[in-house]
Amino acid sequence: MSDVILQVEDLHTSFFTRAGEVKAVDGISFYVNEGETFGLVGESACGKTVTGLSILRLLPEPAGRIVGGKIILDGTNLMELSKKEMRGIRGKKISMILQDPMTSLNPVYTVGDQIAESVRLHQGLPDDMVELEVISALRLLGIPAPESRLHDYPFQMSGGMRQRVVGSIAMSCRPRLLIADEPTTALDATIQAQYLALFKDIQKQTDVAIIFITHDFGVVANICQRVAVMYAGKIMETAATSTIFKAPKHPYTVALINSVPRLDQKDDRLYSIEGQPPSLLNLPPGCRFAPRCPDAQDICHNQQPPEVEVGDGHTVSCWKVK
Amino acid sequence: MTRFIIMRLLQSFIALIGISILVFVLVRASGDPTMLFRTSMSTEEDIARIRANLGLDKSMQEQYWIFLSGMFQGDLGESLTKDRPVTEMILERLPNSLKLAVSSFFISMILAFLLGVLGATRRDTFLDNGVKFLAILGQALPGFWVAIMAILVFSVYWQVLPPYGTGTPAHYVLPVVTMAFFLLPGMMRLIRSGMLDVLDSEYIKLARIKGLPERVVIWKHALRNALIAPLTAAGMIFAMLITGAVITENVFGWPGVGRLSIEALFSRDFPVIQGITIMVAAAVLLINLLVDILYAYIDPRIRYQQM
Amino acid sequence: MADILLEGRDLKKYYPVTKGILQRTVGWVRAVDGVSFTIERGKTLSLVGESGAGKTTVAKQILLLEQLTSGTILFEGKDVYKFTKSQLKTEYRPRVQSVQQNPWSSMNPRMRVRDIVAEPLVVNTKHSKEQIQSRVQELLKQVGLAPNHTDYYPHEFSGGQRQRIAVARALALNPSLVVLDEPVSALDVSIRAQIMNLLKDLQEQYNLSYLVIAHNLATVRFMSHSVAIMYLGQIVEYGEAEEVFSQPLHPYTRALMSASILKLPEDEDQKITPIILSGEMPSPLNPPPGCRFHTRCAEAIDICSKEEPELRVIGKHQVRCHIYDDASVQSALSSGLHPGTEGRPQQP
Amino acid sequence: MQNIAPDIEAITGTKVATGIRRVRIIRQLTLIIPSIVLFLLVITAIFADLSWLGLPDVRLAPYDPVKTSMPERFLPPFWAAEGSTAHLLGTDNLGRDILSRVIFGARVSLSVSLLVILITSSIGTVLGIIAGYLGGRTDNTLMRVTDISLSFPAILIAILLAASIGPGYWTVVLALSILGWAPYARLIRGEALKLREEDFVAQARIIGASPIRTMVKHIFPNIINPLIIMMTLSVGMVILTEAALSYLGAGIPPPNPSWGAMVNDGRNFIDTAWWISLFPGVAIGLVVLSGNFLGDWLRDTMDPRLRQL
Repeated sequence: MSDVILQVEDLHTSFFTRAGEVKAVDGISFYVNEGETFGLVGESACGKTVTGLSILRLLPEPAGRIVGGKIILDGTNLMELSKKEMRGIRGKKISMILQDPMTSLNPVYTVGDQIAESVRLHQGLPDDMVELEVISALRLLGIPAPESRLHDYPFQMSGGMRQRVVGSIAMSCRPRLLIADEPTTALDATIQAQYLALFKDIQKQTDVAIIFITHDFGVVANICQRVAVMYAGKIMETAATSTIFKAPKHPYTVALINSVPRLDQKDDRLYSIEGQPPSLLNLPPGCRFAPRCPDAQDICHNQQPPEVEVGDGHTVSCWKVK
Repeated sequence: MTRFIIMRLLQSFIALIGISILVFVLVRASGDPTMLFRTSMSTEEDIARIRANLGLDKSMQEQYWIFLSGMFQGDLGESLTKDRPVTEMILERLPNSLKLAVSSFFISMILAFLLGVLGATRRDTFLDNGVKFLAILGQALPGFWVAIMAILVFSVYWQVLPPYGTGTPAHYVLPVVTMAFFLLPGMMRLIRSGMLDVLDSEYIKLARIKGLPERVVIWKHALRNALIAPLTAAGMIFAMLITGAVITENVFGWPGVGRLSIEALFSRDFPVIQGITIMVAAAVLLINLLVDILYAYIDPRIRYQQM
Repeated sequence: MADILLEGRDLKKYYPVTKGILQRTVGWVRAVDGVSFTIERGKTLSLVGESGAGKTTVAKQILLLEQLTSGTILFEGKDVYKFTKSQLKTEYRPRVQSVQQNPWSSMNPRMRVRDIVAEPLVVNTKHSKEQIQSRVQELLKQVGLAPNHTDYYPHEFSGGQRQRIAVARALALNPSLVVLDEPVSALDVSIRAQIMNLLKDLQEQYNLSYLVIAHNLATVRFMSHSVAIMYLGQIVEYGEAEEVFSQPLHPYTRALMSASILKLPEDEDQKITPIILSGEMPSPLNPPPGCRFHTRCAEAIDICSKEEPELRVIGKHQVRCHIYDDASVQSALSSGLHPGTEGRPQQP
Repeated sequence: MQNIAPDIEAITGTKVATGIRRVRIIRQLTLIIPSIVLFLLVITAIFADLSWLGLPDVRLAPYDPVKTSMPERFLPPFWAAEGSTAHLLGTDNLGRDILSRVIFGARVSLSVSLLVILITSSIGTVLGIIAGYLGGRTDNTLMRVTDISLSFPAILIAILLAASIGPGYWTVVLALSILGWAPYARLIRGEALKLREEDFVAQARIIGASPIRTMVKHIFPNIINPLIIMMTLSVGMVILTEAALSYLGAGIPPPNPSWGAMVNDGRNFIDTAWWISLFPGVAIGLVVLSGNFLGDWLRDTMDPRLRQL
């Protein structure tokens, strides 16, 4: 077991709005090993994006706040750091890639300037060295002719190329942990395949740990070693990727995997989960999935199931699983 | 870039023609144009002179042609009461107006930037609400009334500042402050809303993700993008500037073009008003052109598309 | 011959690229460059491809939202461009409806569901208010919504429910063809399945023809009878869905399948290595000479960069690729991609 | 999905801004007080006197605003030394009761602003929708004209008109309307442009709805919010401009009571009779302030996106 880089313990993040407290993340725990890609998968508004932003403590002030739990990076609890110390971590120890390449880059500055900014900030190199560092970051992400491309403006590049620039910014200071929040959702299938392959070998070269946030099971299968399935602010199941696909225990995981149409076989009807996800304003008392779960008993409806370890690193929160 | 400028110049030229037609028609709208140019004491012989001056005996097109060609040679006609060319009168007063307008513009622009950006970055704090209240108040109280009250307080009670005229720097204080008070709210709102939109964007979040201190995120990343919104309103700011000038100059007896227009109104000196209107129209077109060029400079996307 | 509802013959749509203030045309984006296909009654044809392939542009031509640059659209054998205005209004537009991608923007937020679903009837028929409302109630029931939903506004529904309302609106005039532009790609996984099942049931019940625009191959396989793979404005492979997916011939189809298939790394059987395309999607303003895919194709041979390949019939496929030019056609057929066969985890 | 605020707002249906109690109370106040003030304005304007009912002497105002009485000149407000409760706010240089003139002034301000807003908003909305929806040449030319009108000071047009057709009520209305439609056209055009990209507008074309029906049934209902907000905000703007014109002598001519002209009456006596100018100014400020607060409140509740108004 390589050593653990990030340990999240019982994280609670809420949004205080006029309609009341939205418990976006309601007590989740997981860990990420060095050099490993850990998947956070779930449908929209399940709390996966909020988890990513909570780790970087970048929640929209003043409505969003972390109300509980610990986030331990290499032994230090990020919650105890001051704003200034936390800024030292952002971009240096932990960095993040956002979903939409079209809006992630500042339209009025050249690509080179935006990468150099991180390098100058965190590595304090003299100017001539900074340029070298920027070119090596662009080359790491496989951008052709970096010497000329760094003078381009973002709008002169395609979506795929821009997402590589965002990747270069993230990797420019060789972070320990990279949070990728649906980086390929806005890209076409073949460009996505390129991007995922690129990140697999960047991980081999730099041993960076990656938290990969996505709703696409194809991406999970392709790049993640371990996965946590989230639903309405809680983690339903965490396991190795092959276990999740081959032997899932939680009814929600099973239902999700079965409702994904498969390219390698012809189904005439897809399994579909009835009903709608719960509103985060008034969450059901018991298990969040109970109202839509085919095997729900009354205990499921009024008491939250504990997280049970059912195998090596395989945990499930469901009353059915002993 | 040059083709873009030539094209815009052409459009401005056409617009100027349009405005000159509007003014030309307005003069003749009230039936007997000499009525406008006659004062109560003018004799029959004066009226004949006015008719000749306006060339009313010639055909409509010819009159318009004389009017137009005169306009482009800078000859905006003769003043009735002062017997001097209108252009000369305007140019004589222009420096005073400019001194007042430019100084109050810069003061309010600087203040607007500071308060607008601070207001946007520290939302709903005491400062932000204070700034917002000042903006709303500023836009609500009538400029001329504020000016008079200022005279009441600073000149009548405390006798600290002179209420009228120009000359010593002390004369500048009240007019410039009133003008700034008039311009500040509008500009501040524009900059604040421009900033708020930019601050919601993804690249600002990415800037924070990089670990940049908030000051760099605001003043380097956000501000330049937020500059674009107020720029498009430069035209409106110019209109506010002139409105402010007309009012402030009248309240404080400041001998600028604004005061001239009101004096001309009372002395029924129509050519002067006509001249001022055309000059302002030309300035408006120039401002619009400059804004477009500056716009292209700040936002590279536009610069690349135009070529 | 199968009962063909709609046929596209050599459809072309070029968009002018203008420069500067004078709007001079400096070039053409050949978004759709010679596309032909047929849609059979009661069957689904899918147009698949990545952004820039021109699939949405084809849909716009069928829906007459834009004018074709050249080519003909035959509806039940009649050339649509020869229809008079009133013929269009009575014989074409009511029978060709569409469901769009984004459930949040495909409905007027200021209108109640009652008026949204009724609008096609209000515009095209002279039915009385009561007749229309009873039809609306019936339509809502068919798409699985409760009749009392009629008084609500769109923002009071989830994404999945809104897409059901859009389907009800599309069925209002009993259309023969429904153009589905990425019908489920904006929805969550579990909701997607509900809508796809609904669309299939409605197709069987009303013998509807579908033209589906999608980029997710797995969704396409579930929905379609025949499929056309598009790249940069041209069809590169066209045929029965089962044929194309079990034996993809065109290198781009294989790359697309390899990128979309849900495969665990350890299950990768050694025979087929995953195909990762290099380079980027070329700009449609000046597509590469010869075969448009040659710049990114691993199997490109010399002729590919010189001559544009013909769309050639092989078995039940049509494929536009030079490697099938000569006699080696048979051998090529057998080396197609055979995806893994492992099944799904058992239902609990 | 990336920006969480819309996500959260979609779930809870409320803005993610602070939910703190203090801010909520202030928000309520910015609705209640302005509404009361504007309501009072309408009442005083309508019932200033009942001449429109044929009863000129039945009036809310204590005195006839135009009747002069020299002996009662320069009376200060009642709380001052020589002030008397007969004239609560004192009298001006011609002995006219200031309170009555302020009440009648309300009638002028309200009627001018309503009239101008009706004219300018309808022209602006129609042109805005046509330009935004049809686009192309019509859009370019219209936007060029709008940009120029936006940057041309209305005050100059008023002076020009006052000189050519003489100052007066209708001159002011005309002067404010000639350019007043431009801000509406620009706002509505922006909104129509956005709506044109929405799928439901394409959907309307697919089912064969005519452009006119699409503009009326789909574009117009969706621009009502921004339109109402702008109209509320421009109440203050029009009153301010009318007052300025009347002050300069290019607006409502004496003797009929306009707040702007009243401030001008008191200008020369500012040192001795400050109350002549003070009270009309306060009236203008109060009414315009209420209009702006109401507009801001409407914008925050109806359409937060429109901050830049």
